[in-house]
Amino acid sequence: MSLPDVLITILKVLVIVLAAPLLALVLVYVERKTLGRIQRRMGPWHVGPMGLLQTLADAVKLLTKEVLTPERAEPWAYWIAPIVVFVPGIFVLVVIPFTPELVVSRLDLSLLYVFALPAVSVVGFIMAGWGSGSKYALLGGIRLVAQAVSYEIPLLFSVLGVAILAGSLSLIDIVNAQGDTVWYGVVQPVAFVIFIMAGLAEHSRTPFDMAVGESEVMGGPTIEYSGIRWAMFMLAEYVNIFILASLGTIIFLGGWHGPVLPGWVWYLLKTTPILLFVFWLRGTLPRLRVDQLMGFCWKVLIPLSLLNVVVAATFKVYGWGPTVPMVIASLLAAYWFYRREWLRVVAVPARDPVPVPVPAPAAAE
Amino acid sequence: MAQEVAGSRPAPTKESIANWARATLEPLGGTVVVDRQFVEVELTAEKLRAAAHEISKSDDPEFSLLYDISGLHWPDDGELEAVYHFFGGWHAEGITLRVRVPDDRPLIPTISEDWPTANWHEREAMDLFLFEFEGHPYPEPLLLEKDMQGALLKHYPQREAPDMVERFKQRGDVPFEIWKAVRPEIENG
Amino acid sequence: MALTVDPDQPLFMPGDEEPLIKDQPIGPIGMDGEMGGLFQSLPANILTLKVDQLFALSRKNSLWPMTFGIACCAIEMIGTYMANYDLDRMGILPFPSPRQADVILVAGTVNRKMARVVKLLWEQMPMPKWSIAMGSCAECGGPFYSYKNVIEGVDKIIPVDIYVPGCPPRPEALIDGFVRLQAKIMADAKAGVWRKK
Amino acid sequence: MAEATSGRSDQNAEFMEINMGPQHPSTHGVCRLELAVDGEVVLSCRPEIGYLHRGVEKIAENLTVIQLPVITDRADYLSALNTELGVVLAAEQLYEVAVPERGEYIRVIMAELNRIANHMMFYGALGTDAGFSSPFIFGWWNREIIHDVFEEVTGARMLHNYIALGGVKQDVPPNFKDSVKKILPRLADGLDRCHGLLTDNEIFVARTKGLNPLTPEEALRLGITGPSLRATGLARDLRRLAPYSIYDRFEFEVPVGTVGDVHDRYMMRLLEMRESLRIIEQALEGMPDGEYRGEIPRRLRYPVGEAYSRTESPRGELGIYIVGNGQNTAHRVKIRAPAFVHVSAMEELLKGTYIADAVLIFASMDIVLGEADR
Repeated sequence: MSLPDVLITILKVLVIVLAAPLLALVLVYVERKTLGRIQRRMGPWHVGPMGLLQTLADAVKLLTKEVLTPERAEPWAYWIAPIVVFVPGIFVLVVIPFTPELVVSRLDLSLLYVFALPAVSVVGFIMAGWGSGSKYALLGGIRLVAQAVSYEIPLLFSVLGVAILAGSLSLIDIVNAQGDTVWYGVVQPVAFVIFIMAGLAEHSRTPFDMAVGESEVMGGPTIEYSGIRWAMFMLAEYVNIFILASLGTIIFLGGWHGPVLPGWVWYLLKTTPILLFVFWLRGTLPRLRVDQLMGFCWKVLIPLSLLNVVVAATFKVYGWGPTVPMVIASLLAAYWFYRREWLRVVAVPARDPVPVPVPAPAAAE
Repeated sequence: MAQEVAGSRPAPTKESIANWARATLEPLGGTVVVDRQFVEVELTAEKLRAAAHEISKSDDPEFSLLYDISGLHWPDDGELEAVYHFFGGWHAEGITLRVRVPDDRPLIPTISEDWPTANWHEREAMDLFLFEFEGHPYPEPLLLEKDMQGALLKHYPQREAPDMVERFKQRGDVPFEIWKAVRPEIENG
Repeated sequence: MALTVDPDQPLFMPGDEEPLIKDQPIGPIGMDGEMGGLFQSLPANILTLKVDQLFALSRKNSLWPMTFGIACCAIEMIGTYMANYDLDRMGILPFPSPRQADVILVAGTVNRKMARVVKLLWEQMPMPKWSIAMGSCAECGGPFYSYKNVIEGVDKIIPVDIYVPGCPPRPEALIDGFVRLQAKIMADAKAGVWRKK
Repeated sequence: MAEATSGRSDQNAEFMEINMGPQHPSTHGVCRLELAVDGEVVLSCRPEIGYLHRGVEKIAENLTVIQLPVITDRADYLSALNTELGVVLAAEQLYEVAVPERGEYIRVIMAELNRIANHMMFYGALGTDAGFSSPFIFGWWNREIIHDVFEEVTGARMLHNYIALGGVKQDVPPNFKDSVKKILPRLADGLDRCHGLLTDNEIFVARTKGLNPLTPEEALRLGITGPSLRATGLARDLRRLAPYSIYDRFEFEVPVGTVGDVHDRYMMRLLEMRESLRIIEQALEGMPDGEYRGEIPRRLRYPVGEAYSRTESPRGELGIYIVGNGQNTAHRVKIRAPAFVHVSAMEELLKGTYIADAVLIFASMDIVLGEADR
């Protein structure tokens, strides 16, 4: 690598490092607005024109908060946890190809790279949970680790199918492979749904936010953080959601391919619906219990994603012929699994109601 | 127990409960009074546990709800009175037990074996009326701390209305300039 | 009958040196200076006041109260967060943990058992922090003033910035309280309250 | 239940002591649950109240019968009018005061509106504990509709001091009938929206169906009354069993559950709201004109004697016990709070559940700490 190339790459990485917080600010604003719209109220309105400066005001306020360390906390774990959680998000942004030329580094193993790094941020959450010394943080941290680790498996399997189809592990090749033929989201509908669900559970978003739900564990591992460190946890969460949405478009919806508009416009047109879907879920779905969460992953998502890999393999080898019945079979299997395994409602024997004698008019004095 | 009873038998009336009370509670030394709103039985403290057991065990006028234990303080004749209201689960009739105890030795046996809800009612009566329920499984204070108990007794001190003039003097001459600094901010928005 | 009632002696929390219940001076005077402004030690000059006003502008537009309702005023507080009187449009978002909160909104009666919890929450909040006493119970004990177990006013425990009168105060009154608090934050920044004199 | 309160039941189990402390978003006020937790399962729970004990009964002993509803409103601040109705019924029993027809009808309409407002608050709290904040806002739209009517009639949104000895304090505004007629369809529509959001929401059903089922005997043994008792299958409703005021003139069903689990308790309250709408419609037609308040004795001294009134408050059965002894202030006012008994039942109900379920069970009992601590 000659000197100017190194400088250019460093410049590009700097742009990404600065863009991540701004991106998160925009997403926080969009989420509060959509939540407001769902609940028939206005989101942030008074700060700046139409409330646009609201998240900027939040960020500056968080920057100037007092920096405190709880006395029961282990200082090292408490201090380093936000960094370990936030940084992998930026590393992954470096590799995502928004358009063929708008990408920082053309890594040929980028699919593997993209799914390896979020596992590091799980360690950060353990450090936060254990380091801040409060019982709720510990409980939230352990729940989050169990959830993130177990949902990593269906996430990877769902993407494995696409890797087989595209025949390569580089995101750019996957998008190019989708250029002329049909999008992988159509060939692998179940894989796309599993990818989104596992992605949500990976970053503990509703309806899988057992670990950070505020009605039981009051914010989970981030309970003892204040000011800029808590802001880093929030930014990491929103950067991860953006990564989930952009990976969804790249892998399943054929990144920048589209008839007439330029590449990056198509990219945005496909990412925003997924983002709005994630925010829409936050306003309409309650939270799962921990054991239902785990049962859903191990008993429903993993078998389905394995089935999906088989479908991808048959499409690769035999083309469209036998794949159509396979896709239909996988959809039926998904529905059957969904009905039988996932929604095991505890059947309690119903009893007939106990009639209470309506007192005769004479008795009602 | 309440299930098969409800459908078949008519609801007990006040007279049937009074007869039942005379039959079972009179031998325990209780005097039954009927002209009140509910049938009332005055008892001595020693017989209370047996009477409560009778009421919880009885099946014909079925009683399964202990509504509350209300304490009363009669300072002039120096007595504390505990009023127990029992009511039926599937019918509307009820029975009341009254126990009077001298207020310097307010000893009443607990009835929390037969009536689990009595556990907290007795703890509350302990807090507010300084009753002593011997045999209570967990006699810790419920509402008030140890040094503040006996709140509903008549001679419990109360805070008089504040003398506002003296309170402003007590606050001293607090500079109000800070607040003036806020005033223009609000006036011109 | 042993009536050991001496409710007026100051209430000590386990392990603290000065009694919990004593008159707290009102407003920012009570807070010992470091309110999270940058370079506290610099005196109030043209540059530092401008920086403070920028921070005050961002702080007043994103006041995060703590979800901590005690009694009937808590229901009106919840009513103010809801759709009809939406506080989210002013950037006021309730947070469960004291660490992320800027404002402690004491909504309801504080009795002696609750006083320790309120004091603990107030100390757990990072600076700069403000407090609103909502409702007449939090201001002066309200209709329960004559009962010795009730503390006559939260300003006996924590320094209070804004008093919102009413029992319970209407949501509009609470919004007016927040607006006054925002005005107070800007006024403090202009007056250089956070600067060393 | 008795042995659990004497501290930890099993010493050897390695467990973590968690305080779902007074400041916790899902304890609906200030109640502390000391949970001994083994991993996710709650081994034993010891509820701790007293954080909101404000001496309502002590202050009630300094007030005359006219001022009494002011302080008892603040005991159960979510259903103030139902508590006022209970207090005033006991006072009228003591003073032997007759209530004119119009006063009775106005009381029933206001009490039923207050029941709907309280159940909407329950709906919001249970939805938020299930995981998301939209039910709170869905419930509060309807509460605000009712608050507008309350303001027109009584002048206050929440704590009214409106139902008084002998009827109501002042007559309803002239356009009362059509203003209430106008909000009934809006409330019915709001109720359908609430049904749509949570009732057949699969995750909500999966979390609440079969959670903590109770039989009528267990519920009665724990002292549980009101919608939670009807959820277990016992159709015990004081408005039907021992009709007070003029409830025997309206025909409405008493919704009854089958299993007594959290989902049934939730459904009871939603079905009860529909019944309350029916009662209000019938009361609106039947409301005559004329006197809204009977004549009250000139000297308001408490007659010597006592009176006990039982009313069906939205939370459970509310008992008001007033003892008078000739002075102008009451000798003793005892409020039998259903919330107090339901908190004491928590010790038994929360054993062996997950922490996430413990929060839901606590919310399903609709506990208001102002009433529990008095």
